[in-house]
Amino acid sequence: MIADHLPVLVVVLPLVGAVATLLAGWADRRLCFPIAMATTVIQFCISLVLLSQVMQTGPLHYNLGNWLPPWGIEYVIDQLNGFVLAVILFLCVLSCLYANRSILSEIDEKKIPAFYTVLLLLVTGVCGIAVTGDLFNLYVFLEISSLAAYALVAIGREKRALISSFTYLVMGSVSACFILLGIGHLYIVTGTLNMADLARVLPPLYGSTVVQTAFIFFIIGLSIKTALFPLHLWLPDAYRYSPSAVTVLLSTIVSKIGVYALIRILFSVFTPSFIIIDIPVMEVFCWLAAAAIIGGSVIAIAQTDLKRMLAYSSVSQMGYILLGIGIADSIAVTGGILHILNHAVMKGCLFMIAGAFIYTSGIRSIEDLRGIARTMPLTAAAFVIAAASMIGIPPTVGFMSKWFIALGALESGQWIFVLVILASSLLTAVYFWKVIEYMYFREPVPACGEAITSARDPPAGMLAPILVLAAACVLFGIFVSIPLEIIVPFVTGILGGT
Amino acid sequence: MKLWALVSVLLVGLLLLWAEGDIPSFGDASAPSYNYVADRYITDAYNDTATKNMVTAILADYRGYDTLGELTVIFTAGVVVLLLLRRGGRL
Amino acid sequence: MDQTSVLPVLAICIPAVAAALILIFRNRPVIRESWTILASFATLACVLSMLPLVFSGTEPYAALFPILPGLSLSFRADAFALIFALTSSGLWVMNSFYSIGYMRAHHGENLARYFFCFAVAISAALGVAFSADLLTMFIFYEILTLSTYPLVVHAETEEARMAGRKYLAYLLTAGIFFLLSVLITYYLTGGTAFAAGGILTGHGSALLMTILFITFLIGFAKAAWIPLHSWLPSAMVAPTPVSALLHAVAVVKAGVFGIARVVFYVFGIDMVSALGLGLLLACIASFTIIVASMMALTQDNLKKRLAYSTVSQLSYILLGVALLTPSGIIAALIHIPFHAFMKITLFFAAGSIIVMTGIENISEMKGIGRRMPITMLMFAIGAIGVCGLPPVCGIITKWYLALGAIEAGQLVFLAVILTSSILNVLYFFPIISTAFFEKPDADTGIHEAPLFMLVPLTITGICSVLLFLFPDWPFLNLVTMAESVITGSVMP
Amino acid sequence: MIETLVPGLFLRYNYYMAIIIMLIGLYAMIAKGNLMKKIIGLNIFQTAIFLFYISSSDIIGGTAPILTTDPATVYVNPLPHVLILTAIVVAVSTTAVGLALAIRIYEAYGTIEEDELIALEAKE
Amino acid sequence: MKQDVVIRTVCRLVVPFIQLFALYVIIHGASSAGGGFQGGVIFASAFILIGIAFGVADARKRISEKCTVLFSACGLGIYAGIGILCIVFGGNFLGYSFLPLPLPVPEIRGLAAEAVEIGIGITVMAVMTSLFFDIAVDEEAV
Repeated sequence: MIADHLPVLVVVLPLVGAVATLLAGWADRRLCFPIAMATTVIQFCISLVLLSQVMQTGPLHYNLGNWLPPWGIEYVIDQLNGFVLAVILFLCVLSCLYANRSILSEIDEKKIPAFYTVLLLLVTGVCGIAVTGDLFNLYVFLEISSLAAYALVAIGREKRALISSFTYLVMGSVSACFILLGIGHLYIVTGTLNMADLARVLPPLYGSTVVQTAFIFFIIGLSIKTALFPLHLWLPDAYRYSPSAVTVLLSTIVSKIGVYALIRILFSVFTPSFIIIDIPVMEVFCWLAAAAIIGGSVIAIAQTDLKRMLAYSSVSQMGYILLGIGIADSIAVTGGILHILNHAVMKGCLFMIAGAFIYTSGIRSIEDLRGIARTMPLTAAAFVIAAASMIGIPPTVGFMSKWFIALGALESGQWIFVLVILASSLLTAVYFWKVIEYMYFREPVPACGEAITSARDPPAGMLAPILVLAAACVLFGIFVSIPLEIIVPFVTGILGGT
Repeated sequence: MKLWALVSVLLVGLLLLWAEGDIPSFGDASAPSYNYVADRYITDAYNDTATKNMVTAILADYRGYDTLGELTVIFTAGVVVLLLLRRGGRL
Repeated sequence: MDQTSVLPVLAICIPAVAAALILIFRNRPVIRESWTILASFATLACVLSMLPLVFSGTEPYAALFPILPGLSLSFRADAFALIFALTSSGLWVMNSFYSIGYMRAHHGENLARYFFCFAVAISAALGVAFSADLLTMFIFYEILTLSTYPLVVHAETEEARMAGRKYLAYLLTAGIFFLLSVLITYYLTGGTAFAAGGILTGHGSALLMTILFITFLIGFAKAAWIPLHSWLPSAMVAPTPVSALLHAVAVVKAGVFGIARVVFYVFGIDMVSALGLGLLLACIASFTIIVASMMALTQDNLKKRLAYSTVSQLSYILLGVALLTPSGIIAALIHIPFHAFMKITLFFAAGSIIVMTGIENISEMKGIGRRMPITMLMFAIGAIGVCGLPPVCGIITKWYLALGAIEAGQLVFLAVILTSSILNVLYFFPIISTAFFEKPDADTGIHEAPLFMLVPLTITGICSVLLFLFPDWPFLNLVTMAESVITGSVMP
Repeated sequence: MIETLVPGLFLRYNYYMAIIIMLIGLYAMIAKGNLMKKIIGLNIFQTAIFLFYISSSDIIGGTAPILTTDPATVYVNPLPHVLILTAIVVAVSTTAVGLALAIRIYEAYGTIEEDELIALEAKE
Repeated sequence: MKQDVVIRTVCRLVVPFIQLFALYVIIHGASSAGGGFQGGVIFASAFILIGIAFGVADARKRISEKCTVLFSACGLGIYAGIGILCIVFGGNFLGYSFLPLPLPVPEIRGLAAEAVEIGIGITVMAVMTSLFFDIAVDEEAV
């Protein structure tokens, strides 16, 4: 019986968990972490079950309140949802585990219950976005996740975090408003909010300026959410000043769900024929993504702060995903979707490591990391693996998505993007190698000597997620056919054969 | 900053104006939004839910899940403001 | 004939496993180093065990799981691969002993990292050798780049770091071009598996093929052709065993091996000659041979001089490949092991001198031959070999190369070979004469290096001579087998 | 475009009003340096969108969507009302969080002017 | 302003009526304009009025911090609980018609909607109150 209701339970569970955490935190703060952890773990299991169901029987539909789709709200889970949901919840479990230790040093102890509550609310929002088949419902859950994200950025002790959070809030709200406008325009000309229904009703209206405007609003709105190049200004500060565990969540979960929403709207609400033929926006979109790939990397090279460098690197890497999607060739889209997993794994690992450095030695600056590999060997080794993956050294995951996106660009005859992707690998190598060189091949500077020599690998609770993700960087690279088996049917479904 | 604001505002404005040409006119009863999903709500809401107020019927029943989400939003806001501003007391 | 076999994978895995074990026992030097030695012997045994199979006409083949749709991680131990694999695994045994001796004498630090990276690099070199398709080769090629970087920067001095950066800048950029070439190949043909006679025939215009050929050449910057050579002399800041094995054998040979693979097994002789690309490659190679030899003349630092010599010698191989004639191919392939033996001897000798005296410059080596007679004797053997004089194996290469040039009707290249031989003599003989015939400035109590270093050095020196006397087994046999497959006189 | 705009001006004046308000809000959000004014701009923007939705639901001669006894009654479209009820709550929540942040920023820095904040940050 | 007797007296008089009206709006949401949100906000405005007239500290005595948190969780709990209850009785999430009540289906739905509205009202009231109290700077505290 329960099995039929998993699509909704995966969203309601963290909601209930959030309330429970809040109330439990009243009694005893130590109860919060187990509740949050248990919630995410159960969710992750649910997502795996859902994924296997989808793979066996095709898309799952769930009518909330037993109302049929265009009238009620519908949950739809297909391969893309299932995949994204599983990826996100995998990272949630690890981030939650990581947060247990790392957050203690970064926020006031009495804020811990609220932290876990907001974390679970974030998960609620994100999962809601992932499974919904209704546009307005997507907006509502987008707001839940956004509000939670603003709060998590501001939760730390640094006062600069408040400004970052405010900027994030303003940008996020503009983005939400644009999405709301997009939904409004679509609703006015079609009368429905259900995604599948819209996809059915829209084709005769493709010439309408309203539909095209709606499309542009969706693109702009979600581009802000995913920090596409000229709209990325909120991102570096938000990543830099939030507590480490939060940075991990932002970079792996919040940004990925934005991309998911974009894919969903591009390919499931509007059809590929619309985005490729009827409206030349995608051309611009691809160029912006290419600018993000190069620009993000170039700015990252100039950074002295590790977390900020990783943040700019995120801008660049999100560019890969968006480029893959923007090219709208089946192979490139496969690569783009694959990069959702890959980037989540790599960047999650890297931000966790950056957090571990701060936790054990208090060092944030790249230059001060000299010689830290000697005292934190495992962490440093994980960094090397994740960095190699970011650069795209085979057989890590980063290589695989680059391969697909570049191949897709090649196949659609867009040589310039192939060169962009390859050139960016080099730029990525420049800024990651700088860090590796400092970590391994230099003596500590006197000012930080004490901090470096007394540093140790972080406690198991933090180290375990780092190592799991580092291992995932390699394993998913070698066994890339596992995620591909999920992605390819989806891409084939919307774009035709591969 | 001001210049950028003006440029982006003008761009958005132009986009919106461009779109409004194809929008059904104000108060048009033949608009698609009125005749598809909403139509069913208007005709069946009372039979389905025994609620005279269609807005309530949709809010709490047809699209009740949205409302749950909305409640979660406001709950989130409550917790967040609590988290950000409460200085002394326990949560 | 293919025969599914685990041997090629095993040969790659043994060093990799050893690397892991080295990491686990990182704090116990004796156990750690015995793993290295054990693994080097095991790898050699594994490679040797494939020899009879290959000679009997079966090629051990292994395809692991698919990494990408239609692309498996696949390995094939054909005669061509075994030439390179045998060279690197055989010399690894020598180098393991030498490394231990060198590092002990040098009081090196971070030895666990050193031996770990060494093992990984060997594993990657074997991977490059055995890979049966471009993608697999690319994967191991990149691993080779990364794993040798820590070895270059081992000293952790500013100079070493600069060299390391240069090393990465060149090789990673090259890797990008390699990747681009692999992508284009895959896009054009839908696969990347090597096949004698080429896979690209009929897939694209002449212009595209020319561009692809050039991107491949840039991709194999490990072959150190001019102007993509300058990473190699810089990398000489690495400990000498690293220079010896990696920068004279594994890494650079991976580059030329890759070029040979691509020319013969991706483009195919017919296409390369039809498009005139052989001539292009031959010109690059000739230019490199002459210019690098001249550069070597100007170096006073012994290791740098050897490095430029390596650059020049690698282009012998490229020249042989570019001639596209049977004798040229034989010359190219046979030079892979021969040059390796000679050059490793030279580097071992140079390393011994550095360890025992601290001298790196040739001008300071007056009379050193009297203090370290065996070392310098072996050095002389290596030098004679590189110059192409009997009784060392280098002359065999030159002979075939000259034959190839004549076969191809390109007498210009014959002139190049002769000029280069003269240049070789010019830059090697001063060293020997300085070492043996000049009087030392003062009696500094220098003596021979410890046995751990001296024995490997002697063995490789003697091997260089033996290979002249008995070139057939196994190398020349393998080479002729590979040559007949490539030219198509025997179907595989 | 002109031909469609001029009659459109009368047929769709509701939308044009909403757009003007929207643009005012958006401009305030981007151009104003005071964090409070940014929040106010956000509110104006959001309210204009609500106006946009709500006015789209209107039907000439329609009455509030509450069932009356008269079967001939024309009701306006209830769905945008529901959506906007939700959106209002979202807007309120966003505003509350924004205000809370602004208060915290004021406590931490003593100002809510963006340029002053930037100057303060640069000093540190 | 706190000392102003007129304001305090009027406030004391008006607050019960405001609260009563709020309850009316919540309950009558089904048949006339109104509903949980509107009612909840009106209810909260009563507390806000007290806060303005008597000071935040005083208002806190009427509805404590603990209360607001508990109420907001409680309202959400009612809503989600009803949804889950529907699953327990074999429907989909929020499928009210499956609730085992001895009434015709539309009536059950209407009743459940009413219950849900009450949940909404409680949460909105609690959160709005707490938002105001948190954001308002307490004069005495400063």
